[in-house]
Amino acid sequence: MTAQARPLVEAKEASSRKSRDQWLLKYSTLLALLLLFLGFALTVDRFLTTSNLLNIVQQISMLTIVGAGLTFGFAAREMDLSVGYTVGLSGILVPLMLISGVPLPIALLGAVAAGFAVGAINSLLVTLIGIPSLIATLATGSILYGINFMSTGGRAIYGGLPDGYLFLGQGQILGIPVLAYAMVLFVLVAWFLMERTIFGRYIYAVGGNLKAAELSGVNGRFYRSAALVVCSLFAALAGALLAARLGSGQPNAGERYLLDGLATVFIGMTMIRPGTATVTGTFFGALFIGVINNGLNLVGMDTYVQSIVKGLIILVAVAIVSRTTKLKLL
Amino acid sequence: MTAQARPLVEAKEASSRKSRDQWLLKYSTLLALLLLFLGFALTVDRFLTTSNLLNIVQQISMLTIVGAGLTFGFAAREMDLSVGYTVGLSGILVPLMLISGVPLPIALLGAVAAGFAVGAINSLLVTLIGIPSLIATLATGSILYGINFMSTGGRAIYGGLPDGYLFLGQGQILGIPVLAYAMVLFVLVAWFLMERTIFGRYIYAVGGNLKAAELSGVNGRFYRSAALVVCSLFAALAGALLAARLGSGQPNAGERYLLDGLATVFIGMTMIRPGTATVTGTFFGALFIGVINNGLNLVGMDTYVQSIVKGLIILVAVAIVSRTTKLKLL
Amino acid sequence: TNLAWVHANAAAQSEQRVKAGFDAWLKSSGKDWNVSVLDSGGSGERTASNLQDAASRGVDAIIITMADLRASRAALDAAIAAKIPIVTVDSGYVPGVLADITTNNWAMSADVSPYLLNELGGKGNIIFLRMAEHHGTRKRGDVMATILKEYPDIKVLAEHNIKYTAFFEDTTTTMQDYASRFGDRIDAVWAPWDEPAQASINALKAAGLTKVKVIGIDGHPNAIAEVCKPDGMMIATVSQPFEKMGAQAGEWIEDIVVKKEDPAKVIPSKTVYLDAPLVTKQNCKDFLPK
Amino acid sequence: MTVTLSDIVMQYPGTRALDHVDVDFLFSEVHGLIGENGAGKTTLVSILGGSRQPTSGTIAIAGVETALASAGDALAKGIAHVSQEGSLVPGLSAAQNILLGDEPRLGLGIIDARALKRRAAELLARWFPQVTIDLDAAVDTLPMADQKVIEIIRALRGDMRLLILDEPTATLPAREKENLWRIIRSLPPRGVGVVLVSHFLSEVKALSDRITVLRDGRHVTTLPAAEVSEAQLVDFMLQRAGKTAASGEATGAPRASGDIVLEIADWRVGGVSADHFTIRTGEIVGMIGLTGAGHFGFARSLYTGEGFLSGQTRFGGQPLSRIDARGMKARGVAFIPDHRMENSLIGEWSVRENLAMVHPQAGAHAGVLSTGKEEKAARAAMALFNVKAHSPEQRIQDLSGGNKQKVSIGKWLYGATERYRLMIFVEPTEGVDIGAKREIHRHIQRLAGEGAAIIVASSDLMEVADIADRVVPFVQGRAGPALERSEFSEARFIAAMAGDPQ
Ligand SMILES: Nc1ncnc2c1ncn2[C@@H]1O[C@H](COP(=O)(O)OP(=O)(O)OP(=O)(O)O)[C@@H](O)[C@H]1O
Ligand SMILES: Nc1ncnc2c1ncn2[C@@H]1O[C@H](COP(=O)(O)OP(=O)(O)OP(=O)(O)O)[C@@H](O)[C@H]1O
Ligand SMILES: [Mg+2]
Ligand SMILES: [Mg+2]
Repeated sequence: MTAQARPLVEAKEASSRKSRDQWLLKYSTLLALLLLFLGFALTVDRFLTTSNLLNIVQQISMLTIVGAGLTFGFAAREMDLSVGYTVGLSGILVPLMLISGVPLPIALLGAVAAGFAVGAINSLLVTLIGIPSLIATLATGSILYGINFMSTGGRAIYGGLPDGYLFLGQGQILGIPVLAYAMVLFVLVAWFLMERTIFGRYIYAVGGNLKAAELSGVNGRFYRSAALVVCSLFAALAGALLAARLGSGQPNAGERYLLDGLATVFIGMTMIRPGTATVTGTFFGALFIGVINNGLNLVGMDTYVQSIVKGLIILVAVAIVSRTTKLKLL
Repeated sequence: MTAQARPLVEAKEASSRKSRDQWLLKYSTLLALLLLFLGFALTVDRFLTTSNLLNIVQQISMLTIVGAGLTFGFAAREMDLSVGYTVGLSGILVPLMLISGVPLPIALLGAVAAGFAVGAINSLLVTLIGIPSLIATLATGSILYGINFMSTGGRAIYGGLPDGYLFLGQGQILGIPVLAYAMVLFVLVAWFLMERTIFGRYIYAVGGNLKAAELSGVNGRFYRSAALVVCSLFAALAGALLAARLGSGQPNAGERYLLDGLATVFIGMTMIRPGTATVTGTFFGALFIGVINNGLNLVGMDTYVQSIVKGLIILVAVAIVSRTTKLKLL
Repeated sequence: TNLAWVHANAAAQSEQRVKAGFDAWLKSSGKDWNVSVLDSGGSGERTASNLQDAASRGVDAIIITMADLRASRAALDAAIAAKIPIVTVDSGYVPGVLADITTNNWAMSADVSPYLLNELGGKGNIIFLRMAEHHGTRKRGDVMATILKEYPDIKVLAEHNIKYTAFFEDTTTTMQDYASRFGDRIDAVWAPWDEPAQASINALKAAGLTKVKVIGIDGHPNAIAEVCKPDGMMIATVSQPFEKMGAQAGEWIEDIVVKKEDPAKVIPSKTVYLDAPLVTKQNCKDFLPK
Repeated sequence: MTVTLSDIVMQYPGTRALDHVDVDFLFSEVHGLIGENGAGKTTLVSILGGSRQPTSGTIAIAGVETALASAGDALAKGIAHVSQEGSLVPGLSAAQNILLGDEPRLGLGIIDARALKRRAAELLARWFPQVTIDLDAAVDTLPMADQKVIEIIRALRGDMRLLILDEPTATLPAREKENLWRIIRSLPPRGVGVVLVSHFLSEVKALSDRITVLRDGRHVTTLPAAEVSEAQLVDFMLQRAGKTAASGEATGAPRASGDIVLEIADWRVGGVSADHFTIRTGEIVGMIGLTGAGHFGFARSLYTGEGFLSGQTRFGGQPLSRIDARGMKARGVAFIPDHRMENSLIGEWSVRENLAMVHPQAGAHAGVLSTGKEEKAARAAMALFNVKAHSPEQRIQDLSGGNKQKVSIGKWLYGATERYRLMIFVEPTEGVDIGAKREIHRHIQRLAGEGAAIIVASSDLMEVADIADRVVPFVQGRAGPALERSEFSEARFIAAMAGDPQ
């Protein structure tokens, strides 16, 4: 009896220790974010003021929306390299429409339509013709780049934008930026779709094992397409908000959103369900980047040094979870 | 007897048709390149002049070298998102060394050392700490960006570069640009390593199925590291050549090499062995992009329209192979 | 005194020269101001974030260089709301800032463009490089386009909009292709600033086209040196007093922030144009570093 | 010589896979290793093969304590491992896979491509003389059985002293199986030991010198094969856990067969043709054949339509113009494929999520997924098939092979509210222990009894003989005349698969 009792107890202990470790691991990147936040709060004057925290939220809102869209793509194992130019497209289209007198709701519908169109073309190329999404969206990105610059002659569009539109990007409701509401709305919708509906479950399924999903009766083509459409749609709406924030449509304003958007998704993939793109993860990924940028700016650190420090912080933050879990992103 | 003979004959026929189709398919992107080339040759004045063809070669040489390096990474299923900044790093380092009086061979060794160092750090992070290469190289990219701009204060380095160095980037031997020799050398070395040696075979093996490779006694960690080191090394040498070509070290000159380098690899993955990154494929991928850019410039097409046309050409070129083969790049 | 310096794109030589002029002024006047440099890397949105963060931090003054602020004026609101004095350099005046110190881009182009066309004797073939993304280069190009209408015998062989992010390589590659395409039919190259002018010269030289006349604008030291070379292909540039802009920004901030003088008395106008003389082979010696 | 594993403990999160196990393997014996699904067999041989590190315990070779730090390390020490889940490098050819890690060289690290092909061909001819495989073909395009053969040859190529085979015969057809048995018998006399993991107890008993039984991660016994009967082995596997094997052979008791569910005529699909085939409600039809005979492809195409060239199809009396997975699922067809990790399961997903893949509605409230509801349904499905997992949240890739198979079947029954009209099983008991195998057979028979038409394509002839009412043999891409239950015998099956009309 005793001989048997010992291992049983051990197993119990080990497993509770293990489950704590598991927990730590799942949230280690999140923990790093928390520590970073506390660090800034304690050492940097003015970091923990309401106005600065609202700044952070405002600064990350478009990035979060683009990242949330990309999360759908990643979940379905499709990469959208054209999101940056889709941000640019609607960031030009909406101001152009508004300036030429189109009412705001219609102009925003225009952004939705543009996003939908780009997503539809991408998914047609990917799921019907079978071009891998990496190549297809690289090419549509090149096409969109041309369209964005051609339609503006390369210059920024400014002036004559209605107040209602600028309010979206710059205004506040009850002391909180409108952009913050927009971000929360998008994140909640994306989270609900991905985590609580069959739609999201099947997007994860086609990404996890397309063949298995299709043999289980899932319409692979539909869900891969849907993921690409969501990518473009979110990017287009982020673009409309970005132009409102800048008070100006800039053909190249979206370009940074590709790499930064990917970064948020990657960082997000180290938390919550390590190795999987999740909306919550992406949100915290964006917050992570936003807090670093803002905190280091407040410290008054030189931009170039910031870039170095940012790289180092990311490495340290993901090192723990990487040491202990086999993360496969590719 | 007859009942059995029929299917057998059919199978034979089908298989010879199959093998012709296979062939067509394997080379359909290449065929598109050929058609494009012929199209330009027939319609565009001066396209088919020696000087222009040499221009093309010179223009794609750095891209090809970066792409060849990335091919090793892809083959091992590791992505190096820092190559652009590695190009920038040595493109600054070598001119800085030369201006401060370091002899050319030593300065070039400096580029090798820089490439090696970046590669070693990347592979340490990836194979020892276990950070997925997408995140690790995104972070080292951010660090290198900071270093590049900090070490130059963000400004370009001009003047005072020795003729020997400029000769590498701008000179000719026997009427052929030195850069062309450099490119051919790199491509041959890369091709030989990948297709004819154990080193290359194992890099493909760890990328194809890491577990299977390790079960066969292949040192997975070593070959994944090696692939990342080759990525950085090639990028660093391309950067040294780029600065020689531009006659100037520019901290942001390398940035386009990430996306363009990936594009060459992706396009290359549609030929030779569809779905697999090969050095030959990457070379033709770079040629493809080079011919489009050059041809459209000679036609005198507006830059923005060029970007659109380029996207369309890529889509058409890879459509055939994509229709018929399941290409998985991700 | 805490100062935030916001670059639109610190990779540009002109912004570096403004900063250098400012630094030299700081040093010569013995100030130990605490200056934090924020680069927006060419992104309007980063400019906005940088300004927000600077305002959050509560700096005493902000200097902004070469951002197209009229195209993203919203960016300034946070800083203006926090009543932080702002001096901008070559960013276009927007209400709320103390002043924009700049040179007149239309005027510079109006100086150098006819000079080039006249040097060609009013006829010949040119390559016209433009760059619409930056307001200064855009204005220069627009003026050139207008002037060209008055020169019917000048033919524009090709017009190219330079890709901003990799402008040096893009110009090099494009000029190589033009050298193939037009060969010695090219008589001149109009470049919107000095660096593409230099890249064009490199490519043309490599193609053996050494008789082409090239102009740039900015008057960076390398460009001046190129103009001064007897066989240099660059025949003119315009010398922008970037260093002076930096020093001027420093002086005004000293007066207004440190000495608390009335801005209206210190600063003469909302947009302050500094002189930018034309540099040609005749007068270039005067501009060489002593 | 011996490899001795002493006091081995392997602790996974939530599971103790090995609990103080002591066992030794001789280089001069065939050592059978048996146990229920999840007993720890794969874990134990993975430690022996160097690809897993134990939580604690020691390993000694010839009495000298040593560490097996990696598969490569073990290989260098003469231990070669053919793992349970296939492990070849896709994209490389069969020949390149055979000699991966041991390529003939021209010097300077350059591969001698010709010698490589020659050596691969020699190895194939030496070990599997009856089998022909295109060694230049990319390995992932070969039939599963050929892939297994490639893996075995790869392990046999070098100078090894201990060969680990983890369920090598689970999917091997008769001819390859016999070949492998011959190889296994030939090794010990030449000083090469074999560790054989298998659920075919007759095979283990016939081949082994000694047999070790594991249960719930503990060592039960090791004893000479000659001294035990199969029944005793079963008792060892289940003993004291209070479990009993499902008693008796599954009976092919005739069920009432009803209306025709599926009828096809003049089918040509992929490389397979079938003149006529029907199946009725309540009927179980077996499909057998040699490698490449087309029985699996045919069974699969009835659900997916893959490779369909021509033919007429009627389902439930209605003509079908198009066959695809979604349409067939909507008509009440279930398809349980072989190669579970490739075709059926998502490794990173939990058991619960995998189970909910076919009928996610069952775990939803008004269209909103509910984890609680899913978990309840998942626990029910897990209990039905006796899936061994520490919780419904355990990831599929951390399950033992046989338990994966149970989930692969279970996901079609999770949340199924209406009975299926047709169920197609391919290798339904691949890697499943005998207790579970009987369970699965009973489920299949129950489902047939409830009115489903059932197709079972299998390389396990005994399985087909046990449960089928009728067997269709496939020969070189053609469906042959069916054998009725009264004609069933192993000899008849083998003759039919060889195309012998007897
Ligand atoms: N990576 C892992 N993480 C957690 N648990 C694991 C892992 N691998 C195996 N297990 C658990 O360890 C136990 C033993 O698994 P193992 O694969 O050794 O069984 P097996 O005897 O080979 O079974 P089978 O006959 O089904 O192949 C199982 O309960 C399994 O769930
Ligand atoms: N859907 C399909 N499309 C094209 N060809 C097919 C298809 N299914 C089967 N074939 C061909 O039919 C032949 C028999 O294939 P099948 O997979 O059924 O054989 P098998 O004996 O079951 O092989 P395995 O043991 O690998 O499962 C092969 O030549 C295969 O290429
Ligand atoms: Mg097992
Ligand atoms: Mg078979």
